[in-house]
Amino acid sequence: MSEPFEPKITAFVCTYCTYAGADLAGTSRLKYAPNVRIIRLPCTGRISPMFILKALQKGADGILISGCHPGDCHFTHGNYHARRRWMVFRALLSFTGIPEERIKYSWISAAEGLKFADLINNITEDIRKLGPFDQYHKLIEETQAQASL
Amino acid sequence: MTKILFTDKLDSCVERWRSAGMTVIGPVQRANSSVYDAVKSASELDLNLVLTDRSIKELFFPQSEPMLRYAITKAEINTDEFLPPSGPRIIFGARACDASGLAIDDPLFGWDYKDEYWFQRRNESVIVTIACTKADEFCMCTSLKLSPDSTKGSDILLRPLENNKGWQVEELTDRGREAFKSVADLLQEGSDPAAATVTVPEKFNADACAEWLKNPENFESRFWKEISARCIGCGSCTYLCPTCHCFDIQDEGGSFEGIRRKNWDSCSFALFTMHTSGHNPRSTQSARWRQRIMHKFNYFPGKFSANSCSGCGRCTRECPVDMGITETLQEISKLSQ
Amino acid sequence: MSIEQQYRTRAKELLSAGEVKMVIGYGAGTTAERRRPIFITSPDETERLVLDSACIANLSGYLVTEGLLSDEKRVAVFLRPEGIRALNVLAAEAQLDPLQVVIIGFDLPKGELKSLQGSSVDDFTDLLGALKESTPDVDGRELLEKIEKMSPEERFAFWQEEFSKCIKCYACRQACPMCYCRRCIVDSNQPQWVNTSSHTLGNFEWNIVRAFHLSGRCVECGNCDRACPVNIPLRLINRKMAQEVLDSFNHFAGTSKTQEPVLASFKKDDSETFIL
Amino acid sequence: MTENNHNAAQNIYKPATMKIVDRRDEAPGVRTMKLEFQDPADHELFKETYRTGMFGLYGVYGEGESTFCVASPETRKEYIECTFRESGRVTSALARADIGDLVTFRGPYGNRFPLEEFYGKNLLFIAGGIALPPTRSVIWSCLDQREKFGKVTIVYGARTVADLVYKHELEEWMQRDDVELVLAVDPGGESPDWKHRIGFVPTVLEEAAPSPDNCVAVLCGPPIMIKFTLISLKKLGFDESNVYTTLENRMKCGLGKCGRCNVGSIYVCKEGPVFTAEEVSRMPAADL
Repeated sequence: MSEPFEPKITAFVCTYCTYAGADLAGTSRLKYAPNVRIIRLPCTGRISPMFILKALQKGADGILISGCHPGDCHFTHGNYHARRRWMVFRALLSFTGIPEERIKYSWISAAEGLKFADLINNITEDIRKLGPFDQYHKLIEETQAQASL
Repeated sequence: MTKILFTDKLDSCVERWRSAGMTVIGPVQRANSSVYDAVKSASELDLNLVLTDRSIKELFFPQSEPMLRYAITKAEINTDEFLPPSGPRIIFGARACDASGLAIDDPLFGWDYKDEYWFQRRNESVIVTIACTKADEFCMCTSLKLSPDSTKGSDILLRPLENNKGWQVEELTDRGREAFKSVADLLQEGSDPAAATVTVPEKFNADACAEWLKNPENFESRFWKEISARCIGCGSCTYLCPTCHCFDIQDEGGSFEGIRRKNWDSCSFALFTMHTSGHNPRSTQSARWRQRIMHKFNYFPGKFSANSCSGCGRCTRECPVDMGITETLQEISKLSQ
Repeated sequence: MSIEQQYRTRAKELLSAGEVKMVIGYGAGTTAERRRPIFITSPDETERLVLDSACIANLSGYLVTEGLLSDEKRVAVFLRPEGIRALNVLAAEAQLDPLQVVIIGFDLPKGELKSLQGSSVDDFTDLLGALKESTPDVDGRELLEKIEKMSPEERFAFWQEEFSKCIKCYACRQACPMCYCRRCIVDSNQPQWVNTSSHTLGNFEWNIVRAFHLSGRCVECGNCDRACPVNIPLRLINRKMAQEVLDSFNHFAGTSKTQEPVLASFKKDDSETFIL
Repeated sequence: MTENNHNAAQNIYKPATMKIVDRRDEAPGVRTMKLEFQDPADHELFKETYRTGMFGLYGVYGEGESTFCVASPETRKEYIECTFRESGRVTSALARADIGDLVTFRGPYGNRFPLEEFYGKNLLFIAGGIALPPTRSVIWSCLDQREKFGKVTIVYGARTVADLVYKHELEEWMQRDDVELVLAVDPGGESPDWKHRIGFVPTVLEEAAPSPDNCVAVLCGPPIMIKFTLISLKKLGFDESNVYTTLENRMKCGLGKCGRCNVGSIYVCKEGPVFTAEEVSRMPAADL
């Protein structure tokens, strides 16, 4: 029997809201799925599309991007800029065949520890249902293999 | 009487070669672009093309070749070497310019240090060239002292029959003879006349150009700026060229494990020669175009006694701004008069 | 007098009067069907200029050639509406001063040569505004619609096959007037975000990065698509993204020289239906 | 190696593994590392082939390879010393590596200084800044067989006192009475206790005025220094064919294949890096 599929999820979060929310989930002893690797950044405005591509390149099955609610950005409007960027990037990924369901976006404030825990659980389940991102993994495998001719 | 391979027997040949463990490769269409690629049957081959969009070199020198896999611990570095896929292969339907291109690059890859990625593939490939009965306005093999039926670099030369029903078979090398021995019973003796090869007009005088290029005074001629003013610095001419061989070595992966690869690189790129200090010996596009021409028609022949150009014309055919070797050498021919 | 002859005369006048130091236009190419960019600096050479339905390349990219406009002299350039849009984007992104550019405008509706009145970017504001409202005429619309209807897996497979052909010659980037970055992200190696190798994964990443960087900036001149030596239908991605930006933010790249770049601006009420 | 024996064929792109056994900070951003071969076969090959002047590609897996000289002399082949300035991706990674860490070396490649031709002659070494390492390789190769050469003069200058590399060896050369060492820093680069000369290398050289008679000069430095020092050497009466220098260009293979290091028709990786000033003067200046 092969091992059951455990999704690998990379989360890019802003330090002021979502990361603090994750902290709160932790200090509140809320249990959530261990499938997410969190990468903390100063602001959602700092989350470059490159990060998403890099996570996929390293074999992620799903990606979460999360930051402060609109109006709450520590840098006033970093998240507004980010929102536009995601809107466009999401459409581009979808058009090139990277399923929208694999890349999730959320606003989680420092007070929303519970929302964070729930979200992680839900996302993990969603990605688990989708299964491993085989199509992309196949491309990664190709890069590990001998030249074809 | 000559040996003839009739078109309707080609599929059986492909089958025979494949069942003998050979990879059969030939010109095919892939998503609106033509390349040399492996085929399972003769029906996949597109033998009516003047020339494939991409050259034959990638069968010997792929655009990205994994060379080493590394895994690092504090105590040791473990490396696995990738070798090129082994096993005999037959490339059916090459063009004379492409096959010559391979022979042109052999001395480069074997100069002192022997590049096994190239030579293993070279030693295991039989190249079956079909003489050209058509050409387009970009073809220029005759200007390079080659021709639509040059045998340079080929193991077998096929000459299309006048009636288009097959090819006369000329066995050129032992490797070619060996490969065709296995299909000997599928060939027939016949006297069908071969169609005339296409006439490719001579477009420039390569010798005169070489003389002009060798003159140190011309290195800083205004000509280089003028001829390359519209060059946008992409690498399509070099990447499609059957003889351009420049490459880069890149590590992909992380600090602990990954793969070292040999990737195509191009002298047209600004970063190609850029030093870490920021100094760039070839900092302008005109200097880079001059390098490309000088390399092909002055430096390379000086070292390996052959122009690094087989006249396929792909550089001009695919150039986004309608440049290419032909125009440059035509202009040099004029200057050298 | 033919449009071609009129424009030759105009180019000659501009050069003779010293109004411009150079005219960037089209000349005869290697074959009867081809045109090539030419750079005319002397009034005597203007007879070399060609203008007909084969003059489709967007020449605006040459305007950002290093040093060309640094002496504050003016340059005239043959541009179609797409080229004028590109000029606006370059101006909006502070890559050049549009007042240094004299536009010799023309269009090719249905392959028919037509002259455009005006010489400065502002003279074309109405024309570009109207263009925003019109339905673009896209080569390959059927294929685009077909791709949109595919499942994500099919779409992935489609682009995977296309991108597997890519040889990373960067002709798309070099031909693009919007790709003026001094150091492209693929050429940056500390850190190395995108694989430089030309395996399918590396090609996929490269094409996505480029398409994203062009979103909201691309004027759909088609230079990249025509430059691609292996015929990847890049225009389809650009069309898709242009439509997306238009639908989501009512943004049409290059309508004015002061237009705000769409991804460097925002509205507080931008749509966010996809955010959990 | 026979044509058809693939198993025995060497992968020419595979580097040797080296252990960092010592390192030393020379100047801000400049470091010297002492590397030891891990595989005796690699070491044997190095011992057989290495001659002063040759270079290598030093690498860190995951980052790549970078080309610079072997700074240790051909008279000491138990290890390789290299000195580099931390500037790009690879050199930054090398600078992060600690004693005991493993790095790679591919080489030695290129040509060499023709030491036999220097026998019995006076030697003049001129170096600027970070270019002392290639010169130092020749200097020690000669000092280790001192009796074969005539008078040895070393002129070394750097921008500031801090930028002088191999300070402990400069001290040693200073003490030796069979070596004349002229040290200089650029005006403004001196420290309060600086006892040596102040001035640019060409000026200092002209003041030192070494005789060109029966003398060979080895000149390494940044292009601008080389340009003006050559003028000074000419003034002093040196013939260009008696002045040796090294060229550096970006390289990827070091084997004459990757196509980027050429100056005109000369492949620096195979026909260089050591050239006489006369050979350099025949190269197209615009390609340097």
